Order: sequence, then C-alpha cells, then structure tokens
Amino acid sequence: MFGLNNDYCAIDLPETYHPQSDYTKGIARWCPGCGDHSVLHAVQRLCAEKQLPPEKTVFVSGIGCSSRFPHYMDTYGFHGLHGRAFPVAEGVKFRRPDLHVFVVTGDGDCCSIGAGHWLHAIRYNMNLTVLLFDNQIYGMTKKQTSPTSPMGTISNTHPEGSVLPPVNPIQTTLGVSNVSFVAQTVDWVPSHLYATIKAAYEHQGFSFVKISMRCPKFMADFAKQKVSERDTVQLLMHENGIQPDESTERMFTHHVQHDPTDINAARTLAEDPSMTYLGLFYQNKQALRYDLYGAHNLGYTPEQKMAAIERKLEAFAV
Amino acid sequence: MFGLNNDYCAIDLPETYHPQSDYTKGIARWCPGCGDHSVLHAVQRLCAEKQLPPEKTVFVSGIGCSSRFPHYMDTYGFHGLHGRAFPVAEGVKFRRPDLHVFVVTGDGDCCSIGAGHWLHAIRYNMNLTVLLFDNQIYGMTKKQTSPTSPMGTISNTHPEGSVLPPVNPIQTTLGVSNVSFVAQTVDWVPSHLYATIKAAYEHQGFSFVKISMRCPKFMADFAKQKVSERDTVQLLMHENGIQPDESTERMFTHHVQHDPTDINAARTLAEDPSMTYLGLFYQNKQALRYDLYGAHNLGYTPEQKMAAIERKLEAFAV
Amino acid sequence: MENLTDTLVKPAPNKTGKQVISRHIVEIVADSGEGAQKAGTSFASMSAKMGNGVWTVEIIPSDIEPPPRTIQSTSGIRIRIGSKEITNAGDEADLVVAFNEVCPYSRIEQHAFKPGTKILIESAWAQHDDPTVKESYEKAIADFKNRGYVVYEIPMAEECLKLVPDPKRGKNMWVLGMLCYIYMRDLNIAEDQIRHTFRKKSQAVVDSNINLLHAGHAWAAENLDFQFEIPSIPSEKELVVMNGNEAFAFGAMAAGVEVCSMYPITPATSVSHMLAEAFEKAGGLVHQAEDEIAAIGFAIGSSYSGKTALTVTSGPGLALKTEFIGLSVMAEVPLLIIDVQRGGPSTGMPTKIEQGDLLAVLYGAAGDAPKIVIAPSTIEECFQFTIVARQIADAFRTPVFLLSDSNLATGVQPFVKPKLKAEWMAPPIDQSPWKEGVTPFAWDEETGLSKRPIPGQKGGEFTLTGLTHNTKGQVSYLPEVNQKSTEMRSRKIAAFSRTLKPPKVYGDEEGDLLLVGWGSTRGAIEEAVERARELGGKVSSVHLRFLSPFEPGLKDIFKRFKKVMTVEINYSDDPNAPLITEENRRYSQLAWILRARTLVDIDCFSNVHGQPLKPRNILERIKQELSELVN
Amino acid sequence: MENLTDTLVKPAPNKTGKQVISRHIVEIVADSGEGAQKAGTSFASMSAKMGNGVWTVEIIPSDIEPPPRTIQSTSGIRIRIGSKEITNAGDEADLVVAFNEVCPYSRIEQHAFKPGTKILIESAWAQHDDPTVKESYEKAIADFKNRGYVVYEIPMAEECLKLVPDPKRGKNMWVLGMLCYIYMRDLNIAEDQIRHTFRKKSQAVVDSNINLLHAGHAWAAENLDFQFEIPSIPSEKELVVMNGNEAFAFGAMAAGVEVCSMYPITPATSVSHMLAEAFEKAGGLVHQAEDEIAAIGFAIGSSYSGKTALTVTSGPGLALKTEFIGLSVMAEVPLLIIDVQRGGPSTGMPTKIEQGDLLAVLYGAAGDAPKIVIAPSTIEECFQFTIVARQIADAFRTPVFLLSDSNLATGVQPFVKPKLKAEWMAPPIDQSPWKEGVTPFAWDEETGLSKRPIPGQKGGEFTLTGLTHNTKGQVSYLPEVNQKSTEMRSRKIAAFSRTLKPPKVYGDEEGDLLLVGWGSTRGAIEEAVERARELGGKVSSVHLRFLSPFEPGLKDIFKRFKKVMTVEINYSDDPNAPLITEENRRYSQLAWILRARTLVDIDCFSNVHGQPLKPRNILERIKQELSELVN
Ligand SMILES: Cc1ncc(C[n+]2csc(CCOP(=O)(O)OP(=O)(O)O)c2C)c(N)n1
Ligand SMILES: Cc1ncc(C[n+]2csc(CCOP(=O)(O)OP(=O)(O)O)c2C)c(N)n1
Ligand code: SF4
Ligand code: SF4
Ligand SMILES: [Mg+2]
Ligand SMILES: [Mg+2]
Repeated sequence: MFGLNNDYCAIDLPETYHPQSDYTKGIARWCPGCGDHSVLHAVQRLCAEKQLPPEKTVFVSGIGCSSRFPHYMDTYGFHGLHGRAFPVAEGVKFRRPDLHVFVVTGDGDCCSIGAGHWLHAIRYNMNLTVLLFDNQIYGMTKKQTSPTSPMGTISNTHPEGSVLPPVNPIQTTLGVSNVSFVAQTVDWVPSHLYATIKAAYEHQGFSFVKISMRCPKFMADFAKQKVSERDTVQLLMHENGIQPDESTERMFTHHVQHDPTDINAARTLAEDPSMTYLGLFYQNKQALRYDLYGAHNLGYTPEQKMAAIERKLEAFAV
Repeated sequence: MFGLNNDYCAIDLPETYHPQSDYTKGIARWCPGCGDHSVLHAVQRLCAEKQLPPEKTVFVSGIGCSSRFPHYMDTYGFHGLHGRAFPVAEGVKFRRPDLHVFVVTGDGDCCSIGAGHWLHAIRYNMNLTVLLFDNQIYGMTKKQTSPTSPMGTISNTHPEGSVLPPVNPIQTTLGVSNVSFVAQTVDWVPSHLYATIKAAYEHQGFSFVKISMRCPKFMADFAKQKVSERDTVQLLMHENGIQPDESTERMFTHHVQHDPTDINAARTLAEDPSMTYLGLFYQNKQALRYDLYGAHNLGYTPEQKMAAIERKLEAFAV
Repeated sequence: MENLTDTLVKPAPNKTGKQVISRHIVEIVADSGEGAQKAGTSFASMSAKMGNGVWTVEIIPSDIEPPPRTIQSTSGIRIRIGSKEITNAGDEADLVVAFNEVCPYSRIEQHAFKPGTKILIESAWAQHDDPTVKESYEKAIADFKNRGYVVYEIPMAEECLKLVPDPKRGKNMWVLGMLCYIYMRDLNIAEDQIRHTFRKKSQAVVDSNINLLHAGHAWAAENLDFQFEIPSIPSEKELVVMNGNEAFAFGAMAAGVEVCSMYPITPATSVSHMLAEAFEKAGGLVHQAEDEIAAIGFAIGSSYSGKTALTVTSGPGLALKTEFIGLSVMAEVPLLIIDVQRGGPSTGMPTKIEQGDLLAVLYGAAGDAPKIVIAPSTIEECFQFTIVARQIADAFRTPVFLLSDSNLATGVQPFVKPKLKAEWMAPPIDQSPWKEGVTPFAWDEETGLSKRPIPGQKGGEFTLTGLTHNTKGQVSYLPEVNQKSTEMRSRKIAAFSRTLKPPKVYGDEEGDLLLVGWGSTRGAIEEAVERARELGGKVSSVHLRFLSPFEPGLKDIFKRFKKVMTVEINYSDDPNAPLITEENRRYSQLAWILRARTLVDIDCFSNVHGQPLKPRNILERIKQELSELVN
Repeated sequence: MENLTDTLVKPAPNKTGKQVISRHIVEIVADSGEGAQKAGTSFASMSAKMGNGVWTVEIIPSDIEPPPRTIQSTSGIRIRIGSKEITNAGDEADLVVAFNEVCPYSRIEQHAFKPGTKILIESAWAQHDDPTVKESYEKAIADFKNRGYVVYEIPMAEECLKLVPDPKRGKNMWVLGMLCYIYMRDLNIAEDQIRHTFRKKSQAVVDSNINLLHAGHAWAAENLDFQFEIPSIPSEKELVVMNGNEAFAFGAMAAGVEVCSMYPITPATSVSHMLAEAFEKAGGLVHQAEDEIAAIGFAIGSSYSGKTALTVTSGPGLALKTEFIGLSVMAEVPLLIIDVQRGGPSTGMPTKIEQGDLLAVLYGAAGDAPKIVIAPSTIEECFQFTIVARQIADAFRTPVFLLSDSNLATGVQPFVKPKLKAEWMAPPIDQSPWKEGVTPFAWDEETGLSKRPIPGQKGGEFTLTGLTHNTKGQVSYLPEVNQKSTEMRSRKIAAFSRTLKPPKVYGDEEGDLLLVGWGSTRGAIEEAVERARELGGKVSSVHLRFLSPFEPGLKDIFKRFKKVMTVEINYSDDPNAPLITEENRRYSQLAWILRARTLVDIDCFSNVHGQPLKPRNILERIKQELSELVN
C-alpha cells in the first residue's frame, strides 16, 4: 500500500554460494542437550537454503540463554537488552527493507519484561521472523519462574511451586489485532522445526513461531516428559499449512485438519489444555505492514531533502 | 484456595451513612462535555450505593486526562506514573484485602505504555475494578495518535492520518489467560454505564470495563458520531449479563443474546468491525486470584515472625 | 544602582505622550479560544519584520479546556520587543491587554506585573447582566489600582460590535489595531500580516479583520494619551521566526536525520509534531512508539543499521530511556537525544521551566557511561547544534544529548534564515565491503575512536552486545578487556574535549563576580550582567555550551574573579536555611560538577519557580553579591 | 617495605614441615558438578567453628553448563582463613586443589596465583586414554612449574577408587580430608560437618563420605611434607555464616518487611531466593513481577498502603526503576531498594564486581530527587543496615538505598548470630482515625518531616501524586509551592545528616596519606593500611557508610593528611594516559562527589577488573604514593 522506493540500495545478488558453515561462528555455549542448539542448526540450514547474504542478515535478540543466539551466527547481530528485541528489530527494519531481520527471544524476554513490545510488534506486522524459545523457565538467571511456567513449577522464586496459570503465547498472539502468522513447533523434531521456521521466514510479515524448548539444566523432568509424550501432540494439517515430512508424521500419529485462515478454530486449539498442536495456527497474508510504510519514502537525495526543508522554512519567514 | 487470614485488620462497618457527596472532591477540571465527567458521577453513585467507606477505598491511576480521576474522589487516591497504574494497584491490594481498589486508566496509559502490565494484570486476576477510559486519542498531551485511534485518525503525530489498525482492548483482554471479567459500555448512556461499573465492582476478580469516551476537544466529530449512531450498537443480553434499564433498551433497539461464559462467542463479537456491543462479554468466576495468595499469610505477630526467622537462621549456624 | 526597570523613559515629546524606549514587554491575556495568541504572534512577526528584536512566549492554561473566566483558563502571550536583539522574556510586563478581569490574576500569581504596569482591560464586564460578574470586575479594577497598576478600561466588545455581530470573533484583531497605534506599527505591514494569517479563509473574513484592525487603531488614536516608539533598523537578511522545538525539528532535517522515534511527552512532543508535518517530504519519518523504551530502542536499531536516529523526550521519558542510553554508550551506537527539560522530580510541573535533568543525563546510567552533552542557549542554536550533534554522534560513535527546556521550547525568536548545506546531511549508508582485518571495535589507542560496520557491509559481520567485549566485539570478562574497553570509551570524551575552545567571557576577563550559566538562561543572565556593568559593577558571565566534556580553560577563567556563582533554574539549598551547613548544603547541578571539576568554591543562585529567570532578579542578586564582596 | 606476602612464614618446627601462619588462602577448582564448592564450604564452616576467621567466595562459571575441561567450566571456591577476623578475599592463593589441569588457567587469567602457590592437582590425567588429554596435562604441569608454582601431583581418583566405584562422586570429600590434614582440622568436627551436609541423604552415603574423608586425611599424612597451623580461639558466641545477599534477606525479615517485589537479575536475585524460602512462614511474600518497573511500582503500592516494601535489583534493573524512584521521592513514599551492583555499563559483566552505580543511584532521576544511600561494608552490616534502613525509610518518608556488590553478595563470612528484637519489626499498620486538621504533607518547617495517612485511616483521605503538590497534597504549579515542597524534601536529608556522627579513622588521625573507601572494599583497604602501617607508613583510611547524605567531619579529616585518595572498584581515567589532562580527567565516583563536597583535591585509585581488590595491590599503591609524597 505504500509505494516502495528501493533504488537507493540495490539488493545485490549473491556472487558466491554460501554453504551452511558460512553462517556458523564459534562454539555455542549452551548446556549439552539444550534445545537452543537444534534451533541454531535449523536456522543455519535455512540461511544456506535461502542463500541469505550474511551481510544482509541481522539477528536481533534480548537477554537470556536463548538470546545468546546471534553470537553463533556469522551474520550481523544485535544482542541487546532484556525484553527489548522487538523495538530494536523494528528500528533496523524500518528504513532497511533490504535486510533480513530475525528476532530471537525467550519466554521471559518476550512474555514477561517484553510483553508490551510484543503486543505492539504483532500489531506493527513488520516483516520479521520471530522465534520464541519457550523453555518455560528463566535459564540465564538460574531457574526462576517464567510467565510460561506451568502452575506448580518449583523454582528459586517459588520453591513451593508457582501460583499462577501460565501465559499462553499462542493464545495471546492470536488475540492481538493485525496478527499475521502464528505457528508452533518443538526443538526436538528437527524436520518440523525446520519446516516451521522456513514457512515463517517465507511469510511476508511478523511471523511468530513459538518453539517448545528443552532446558535439561533447569527443567529436566519436563524436557524428558515433553519429548517422550507423543500422544498429547497433534499435527496441524492443511495444504496452506506447514507440511511435516514423513518421519514427523510417523512420530506423531494424531493429525488434525486445520485451516490457517480460521482464527476461531486456531484459538480453540491454542487453548486446549490437553493437547499440544504443532504447525501453523494462523496466517493472514493481507494484514497491513508497517515496514512498507517505513520504507515508502526512502532514498531522497540531499537536494530533494533540502528543497523540502526550504519549502517548509518559508512558512516561518517573517 | 489460599486460606485467608484477615483478623489483623477487621473490616469496620460504616457507622455513618455516606451520601454521594461524601465521595466528591473539588471541581473536575475536564473539558465541558468530556466523557470523564459521566464516569465520575457513575462511580460516585456506586460508592454511595455500596456505602464504601471512603477511607477503605483507593483509586489508582496513571497519567492522562482520565488519570486525574482520583483527585475528584474524596477517598484515598494514587495518581502515579504514565502506564503504571496496574502494578501500583496490585501492590496496594496484595496485602490489603480490606481495601476496595479501583484502577482508572486511559487508552494510551493502558494499551500503549502500560501494555505489558495490562497483560499481566489480567493474568494475576486480583480483585480490582478497572475502568479503561477509551477516548481513542491522547488527550492530556494534546492530540497524538493512540493505539486505539481508528486508522486514518488525523493527529499531531500523524497529520496525514494514522497508519496502523487499532488495538482492540476487548479482543486483547479476551486473549489473555486467566481473564475473568470483560465488559463494554459508553460514557453517554448513564444507566448502562452505571450498571456495567456496578457489575464490575461486584465481580470478585480483575473486572475490566472498556468505556467508550467522548473527547469533544480532540475527537469532536468522532464523539458526535458515536453518540448519534445507534444503529451500529447492540446490547448484549443475558440473565447473567448486565441488565440494561428500560431507557437503554429503548435507546438501543438491537439486542443480541450472549452467554458471558462463552469466550469464543465473546471474541467473535469483540472483533465484529461493523458493530459495537455493550454489556458483559465474558465472566469466569472461577479464575484463580492472586490477591488471595497475597493475603493468605497476613497478620503474623512479631513473635511468630521472629520464631520463623530464628528457625531459618539455624540452618546458617556454624 | 537604582534604575531597575526595563524602560528608558524619555520626556514625552508631544501631546500624544509619545515616549521613545529601547525595550518593552506586552502581554495579551484572555480566556483560551479568544485569539489572544494569534494577535500576539501577529504583533511579534510585524515587529520582527520592522527590524525590532523580538521574544515571545506563550501563556498556556494548565488544563485542556478549563471553565472560562477562571485563573486556570488564562491563555495568552508575552511579547517582548526592543531596538536590539531580545534574548529572553524579561522582567515584569509593561503593558497588558486583558480580555477579562480574572486572567490577570494568573499572571499576578506568577509575579508577572509590577507597579506601573499598564492594564488595558475590556470594560464590558462592568455592565454584565450577572451581578456577581459585575462585582468581580469592580473588585478587580480596584485591586489592580491598589497594586499600583495603571488601569485603562476599554470598550473593546462595544467597539467591535459596531463592525461584527459577535465580538468574540474579531476582538483580537481590534486589539492588534490598538497595539499598532500604541507601538506605532506600520498598518500596511499589519494588513499584510492579517492577509497571511487568514490566507486560508474567505476574502470576507480577511476584510472584516482588516476593518477591525483599523477600528482598533482609530479608537486608540482617539482615546489613548500615550504611545511608544521602539526604534528599529529593518534587517537586510531574510529572517525566520520559530520556537526552539521547531528549530530542533528543522535542525534534524537539515542534518539528514531520517528517523525520529518518540513517545509523546510535554514539553518535547512538539519537536515531533513539527517533524510529522514536514518530514515525509524531506525523506524521513516519525515513529510514535508504544513507550519511551521502545522509542529509543527503535532509534538505536535504526542507528545501528546506518540511519543515525533522533529521539526526543523529557524527564519521565528520560528515566525510562536510561537502560538503552547505557547500551548506546557501551555498544558505541551513535544516537541523538533531545531532552526538553520540565519541572521535576517525577511528573512535577510538565509545562514549567526547569534545568533539572543535567545530573540525570550525565550520570543516569549505571556503570561508567560517558557521553557528550550539549546545551543550546538560543533558538538558533537549537537548530545549529542539532546539525553538529549528528556529526559528533557519527564521528565519535556515541550518544549525544541536546539539553533544552520549556523556555526555549515555547520561546519564539527571529533569526537569520539558515542557508542549508548538503554537507550537513548524513551521507548515504556505507555499503562497501568492510576492510579485511579491521575489527568492529578497532579502537585507536590514543583517541578511542573506531569505525563501525553497518549491516550490508560484506565482511563486517559482528554481533553488537551490551556485555563487555573485546576489539572483535566478542564477549569477554577478562579484567584487561573490561579495563581497556572502558578506557577507550572514556578516551573518546577526552579526545572530543581537545577539539573545544575555552568559552568567551561576557564582560571583562577579570573582576569581582563571575556568573556561570548553561542552556536557556543566557539571554537573561547577559542582560543582567549588562545592566550591572552599566551601573559600574565588576561582573562578567560565562555560558557553557558543553556540559560533557566541559570546554577547557574554566578554572583559569574562574580564578580571575573573586567569586564564582552559577545561575540555574533548578534546586539548591539556601545556605541560611535551618539545618543547612557547608557540609550538607545541596548545590545546583552545574555548580556541583564545576566544584568537582575545578575545586573552586562555586556558589549558586537558583530557584525552582518554574519560570524564566527575570534579568531583574539576577541583577538584584548581583548587586547583593557585589556589595558583600566589597564589604 | 618488602614483605608483600600474606604468609608469615616461621621455620618448620618439626619433620612434617609444620608451619604456624596467621592467614592462608586455599582454592579448590574443578569442573562444575564435581563438588568443589561443597568441599570448600564445609572446610570454611569447620574453620569458623574452630574459631578461625573465614572469608569464602565462590568461583562461578560464566556459562550455565559449559563443556568440561574448559576454562569456562571452572567452578570452585576460595577460602581464606586466619587467626583473626578475615574481612576480604585477600591476594593470590597460597594453596590450590585442582581437579584437572585446565581449571587453574581460569584463575591464572584472573591473576589469582603467584610464584610459590602450591598446586595440588589430580594426577589421573597423566594416564588418560586420550593422548591429547595426556599431553595437555603434561604441558600444563610444566607450565605451572615454569610460572613458579609448586606442583603436587596427587592420585585422587585412584585413591578414591579404593573406596567407591565412581570417584567423581566423593572426590570432594577425599579432598576435604586432605585439607583437614594440611590445616590440622579436627576430624570430629569434620565428621559432624559431613553428617550435616548429607543430612537428607541415606546413612550409607554419609558413611561412604566419612570414609573418604579419613582416607584423604590418611593419604596426606603419609605423603605430604608440609602442614599449616593457623592458631584460633573458639568463639564463645553462637555464629552464623552466610553471604551478603542472605544477610539482606534476614535483615528484611527481621525488620518486619512483608513484601519483596522483584524481577530476577544477577547478582541480586539470590536475596529473593533466600526470602522465597523463608518468607512465607515469617509472614511475608516475594512477588516476582513481570519486569523491574512493575516490581518497584508494586513495592510502592504496598508501601503506600502501609507495608513498607523492599525491591532488589542491579544496574540494568536500577535503570528501569529510575522513574518510580523519582515518584517515591516526590510523593514521599518509604521504600527499601537494595542494589547489588555488577559490572557495567549496560549488561556489562553480570557476575563480576564493580561499584559503578553510586552516581546513578544519587542522580539517576530527573529533577531534584534527594534520597538516603547507605553502603554496608561487611556481611553483618548487610543484615544490620537493612533493619536501620527500614526505620529510616518510614521515619523520613523516603526511599532508602542499600548499595552492595558481588563481593558482598557472594562472599561468605561468619558473624555473631543476631538476637532478633521485636522493636526492629515494622509496627502494625496504623488504622486509627487521622488527626483532624493535619494535612497529608504537613511538613515541619525546620526538618521537612511529616506524617503520612495510610489507606484505612478515616479522615486522612488524600490523593498521592507525582505532580507538584502543596501541604494538602493538591496539585499546584505556583512558584512558591514548588520551591517550598522541593525545599522540604531536601531538608529531610539535611535533618537526617544531623543524626550522623563523623566516621572513624582507621589508623592515626593524621598522616601522609588517607584512603577513602565505601562498600565492600573495607576489608581489603584496612588490611592494606594495616600492613603499610606495620611497615612504618603514615597512612590511614576512612570508610564511608553513608553516601547521601555524607557523614559529617569529612573535610576536617581530609585536611589532616597530605594526600587523600579514594579506593574504588569503578572507572577513572589514568592521569598519565594520552590526551588526559586535569581538565578532562574523569574521576572515580566517590572521589568526584567528595571533590564537589569538600573542594579537597582528592585523587582516586580504581580499576574495573571486575575482581575484589587485592590488599597487596592497594599496599603497592600506598607505597608508591608515600614515596612520592616524601620526595
Ligand atoms: C533489565 C534486566 N532485567 C533482568 C535481567 C536478568 N535476566 C537476564 S536473562 C533473564 C531471563 C531469562 O529468561 P528467558 O527470557 O526465558 O531466557 P532463557 O535464559 O530461558 O533462554 C533475566 C531476568 C537483565 N539482564 N536485564
Ligand atoms: C513516562 C511518560 N511518558 C509520557 C508522558 C506524557 N503523557 C501524559 S498523559 C499521556 C497520554 C494520555 O493519553 P491517554 O492515556 O489516552 O489519556 P487521556 O488523556 O486521553 O485520558 C502522555 C503520553 C508522561 N507523563 N510520562
Ligand atoms: S540453562 Fe537451560 S536454556 Fe540455558 S543453556 Fe542450559 S539447558 Fe539451555
Ligand atoms: S482533552 Fe478530551 S479527554 Fe481531556 S478533558 Fe478534554 S475532552 Fe476530556
Ligand atoms: Mg526461558
Ligand atoms: Mg486517551
């Protein structure tokens, strides 16, 4: 809707092929078995598949174990402040439509301290790929209750068990106006994880992916239980949804047809306490995009700018 | 669920009858025709009807035209910081179950800068009566776009019209876990306004009332249009809902049956762009209450406390 | 040392009582909605056009739309005009036009009048139907006289009614006509001004207002026994007239800034209003964020990606930005922050004047977070310094603060129309490949400076972090790395300080008393110093534009005076108040840091009245200090 | 002035090589999960019980679960024991037990060892299947020797295997046994300690660990040629041993605080962990809010309603609380804020030591926001000052800050078990009717003090606001009201300052050099001063507990010394670095404000290494200063 003037900064086509290793930097410092490793691999694979120019790719995160993510990507990265990944990513994208911007955030980062920005980020619907690493606990600060911790979770701030029903990130996101893409996956099924992140990247808008993460360090039982529980998982199936591969389909035998344009059905699924649904809950390709607004008057020359200022100055002449 | 020990601070019964004027303080400094005046009267009437002891009643607000509200109530008040009414009110209520706590907030205060607290306040579900004064504009700072401003609203920050779809406060609230009471009314139908605020007060939990407000100063056309448009208003009718009086029913001839326990139906209504629904969208009397947790271990004597500390100290003896 | 008044009264040269004066202060006060401000700004513009120095400042009601005829509803304008440049709002008003008898009280509360102030007041209220109104009017007139004001009761509505059916709409132009007579303004220019003001209205409206103008003028010529001439030399140069917030907006555009990310807050918001109006065509956009944290985060994101951005705020918003300011220092992201200060602490007095954020800006963020802080002292400097600040931010890879206040934000002053220059503009984003082997924080050992890779630069890939990091940008908690990186960020400030020159002393280079100021108070301080010097006082002043780092040479300057005293609009303990001793006295903010910097025993003269400083009050204090120094 | 080492070596009295020493530093380092900390704390507790002075500090890996045998995975503990009270972590380690050859390097990076340090290292790696491991081990041993460390290769796993199938689980108790031999600890006490440590485990586990203890002891007696005796006098009084954050938690409970509202942040969070464990039974609750802003808002709400609350945080969280801190000052709401400082700016070094928040705490909020700031200097003071702070907060109707840091937060020290007192506890909420005619801000003209109505008090109804308000609590922008109310809030600080006594000088009341410190560095500074004085240096120190307002008499003290220098763990420019001049040098935080306060030319000695200050480094600097002063 906002005519996009993009000629100031031509998208340059990759001259060289980037193997997956081109996106890898250092050794990831997460605990062994931490779900974050899986997502890192999936994302590196996606970058290679899409041949994203590393210099045109930016990972923005907050603070937390998960938010260390950008340090392990050999792209540009912004490891900012706790809870504030969204505004930074929006600022990056606003006048740089040529950049591929990913947001990596944790359940505390996004749903607790970052909740206000989260809500507004959904509404802005800028073209960002958002990965919520939901391990249901504060990892980095060593086991405090997270808003997504199941009630009764024993943590250092609630040694007798947490006392509030958890925030449901999918449900909350679906409740915000201008929502455009909501999906759920888990770190321990690589192919589904990959398919989901890829679909999110391909969506033009704010693609919100909640990834159920294992934190073997502080939620060991929970991590084990989640991985083993296959009966309470259902795959969301639809031609416009995320296409699980055969192995995923074999792993999870419960499938449910769900049309990702049906927001009411999506909500009902999101709120089903007995089941975890994997796949695309909702997509609206028509939702208004604020990044298009941000980019609509890019690339003016100094002369054009000066002429405009000059015109405006005249109104202040005496 | 948390055994409430309340004997440290007996609820004292009013010795004297409080007429409505007992709740009135000073002359309200809102513009003539501002919707805030109507709510003030309704709330003063409610206090009198419920005979709330003024000294046991606290109005907590943020910053904005609407947040000046506590200054005009002859009760205790806390006119705090922009966007931060919820945490303060929670802190007041946490260890003071004997106090009647109201929250007055504006659309900028609640849905913009306060959005994170709003989301969590819904989830905490403390027994607070929350009045969102939604005039769809920033009044106090003289006409900037609010998150609830309809798209295209001309304001000082968007002189060409605002560019984002508005936040829908009812929809958003309904999307948060542990939501317990959501209603909508308008400032210009006093009887419905009153009935709604009263129902909210009577609900034991976080009662969220979105009040459509006129701001004749900065949204004059909109205010006029809203007041005159009766055809796009429907009354929500249900025996467990808010009971409009006859005059309201006559004013708004479109009625729709809606069971306030049906959250899906509530959402569909909330998101209907063509209609404004007045009444109770949703109520769940069973939702867990954090204020009961907060009050469950009140009233220990110094001796009891000292004994407990002493016991714990022993673990640190060498 | 007697003549404290602003007016140089010369004997009336003719029967009209015409006096030639060098400066005068006019106020027009009315209920909001009666057009007092329109009359005032028209009068100011005309005066500027005629070559007078002008300073105007709006009088704003504290409530949005308070009931009429109440103190709170007073809306209006103060216009100070003079033969030479006018740099501040001055002392008490010389002449006041009041549309009713209540609004002067809002000004009396603020100590805006003095014995001898002429009050030209609408007399219609004397015949009002409501006896309480009549009574109120009569009591007020008596009270005004009692206070020594010179009252002129003027049948404004009655006279207007002869021309228009509703005198409420038009009285202001009649008043303008009256003022044109009193101050001998050129009626042709006045007509032009009206045509300009009502250019979007019909010809009938224009004509009607021009008629009212002439009627006001004629009535005054007929009935008033005084007239003032303020000699002027019309300027050769093209002038613009605007307030400090508008000047910031123009400065940002002229600097090539493309993103202003903000959240509304008085008195800063109007910077973004101005931008919102003009930015789109100048290749920029205003982002109204969901709160101040998001606003600065967004700005930092934009800066990081190559478009050094601006955020504007005031006290409470500044507080919320504190954490991100620390990140911007730590990660060396350039950023422009305009803080238009207001009365504090907390929500304080949002519309009032205070210079209370200096320490918060310098020290708000935890840890060692040095930054560059600049305070413009005139409206023109609001424009110029924004351009400079953008350049510094980019060159030094640091946040740069511009500290303003309501005095500049709402004060209006003409200045020479700037000639825009292409080199002021931020260059296009560098997208050339990053130089191999250069790290993202390749600090120059001596200056701490380094060049930053911008996303899109091949080979420059790095992860910015607020954690301690080495030259490669990698997280490290090694003692040496933290020491070194902290040192390098501090060194940049030292390097910048070496580019500064000592400030100029206003007045003699040595003497008895030196006043030190910063920000919006320059005009008032220098005017007071000038007056004191005319009276023979050995007083000078120095005005600091750079608060971090300081300009060099301060101690040398201070040492040449017997006493040094800052003049600020913020709080300091009165040394004579109960319980206050030299050991616990709390000083004004600039005084405090100058004491630490120079070890000179710097005193301070300050208040938190929320008002512009009156030159007369400063002058009185100068006199008191000088007499104590002599004794 | 030669003997810089901590150890007073006496000739070995017998063939076992026994030495009597006054102080020693032991470190146990291992991969995380190997129980090094458990062995260390057991050793420390036993030592305290035997009457030794003890200070322990944890060595924490920076990552949550780093790969084993990496520098990052080093987990462990430093235990410093002595004949007298031990107040700090000391200099380099004297004796190190290392479970592998990599972890010592994490300590070498932090400059924790010195030539002569004994390293007792697990020798199993020499026979490891993986040749790279073998090689690494051999290289390290050679390197250690090269660095002058005295290496003892010890077959820990091999010896443990004789008793248990998996030496990983139990090696730590074998090591404890070895240490018991080396330091001549009473094995009965050690057995008790093991029983206590494993009280929740089965008898079999207890027995197995006791066997390992004896085995370690026996092996050492057989194979080691040295032993240390640190004479001690068992304390008559009951002792407790805890870290500073635990002490804060106990202090809060003992003060009768019922609400701790917080958001997790290193290194402050553990205050709330301790509270969460104990609070419920002591009639209080921890509220983990959604963020720091909500945390302090909630605490203020609670305080307002009569329950003066506590919030705990560190740098980034402090930044977010800035706006509410201003409100708490402005609206005079009592509040306790514990700031456990960490390395800054921004996210900085979360687990490292810095005293970098002083200026932010003092000046962070815009406008004039004076508050009371206290810095405990020992773990016991963390407990005591919290009780005092609650009383001050309530009496002065103000926020009170307690400034701590990681040094205190993770340092563990025994102190006499406090005798709880009912009068420490906050009284029950006053619900009696409010005295008629008394306004909610009835400031005492002299002291600024007033009493606040609490919801529930009939007749006390008022609306608290962050806007400028008069004695009735009503919003007012009158110049006099803002001046008066600001003055009254400032006066409270003056009134409080009058209750303080001058700080005690450690050492002579006059001399050549005075060191000034604050917070956690007291032990290190005084130890350095003591050593310097033993060597004849005319040096003293003074330690400030109150940073706002200052204790009185500082200038008088300073004047009795030739030179005054603060010692702090925060940044200051090196005066000899390039571009740094007296005009732009940035000082340490306390030095800066003391300069402003006293106009004494106060120097500073500081770094941002993130480490506890070593007494030896301070001593070296003292020597250098003294020699310069003499020349
Ligand atoms: C302003 C601020 N508050 C608190 C912290 C401390 N902190 C760091 S990470 C974190 C929470 C981490 O939890 P989550 O976002 O779920 O990420 P995870 O570590 O579980 O991946 C907190 C509270 C901080 N760094 N900054
Ligand atoms: C931290 C902070 N940011 C911004 C402001 C300025 N401010 C005051 S009220 C307001 C918005 C008012 O809008 P709303 O909440 O809708 O209330 P209304 O005035 O419309 O009733 C703003 C931005 C402030 N006081 N504090
Ligand atoms: S603590 Fe949990 S989330 Fe953090 S790295 Fe370890 S396993 Fe992963
Ligand atoms: S500006 Fe609008 S919201 Fe504010 S008082 Fe006036 S009418 Fe009411
Ligand atoms: Mg988490
Ligand atoms: Mg509003």
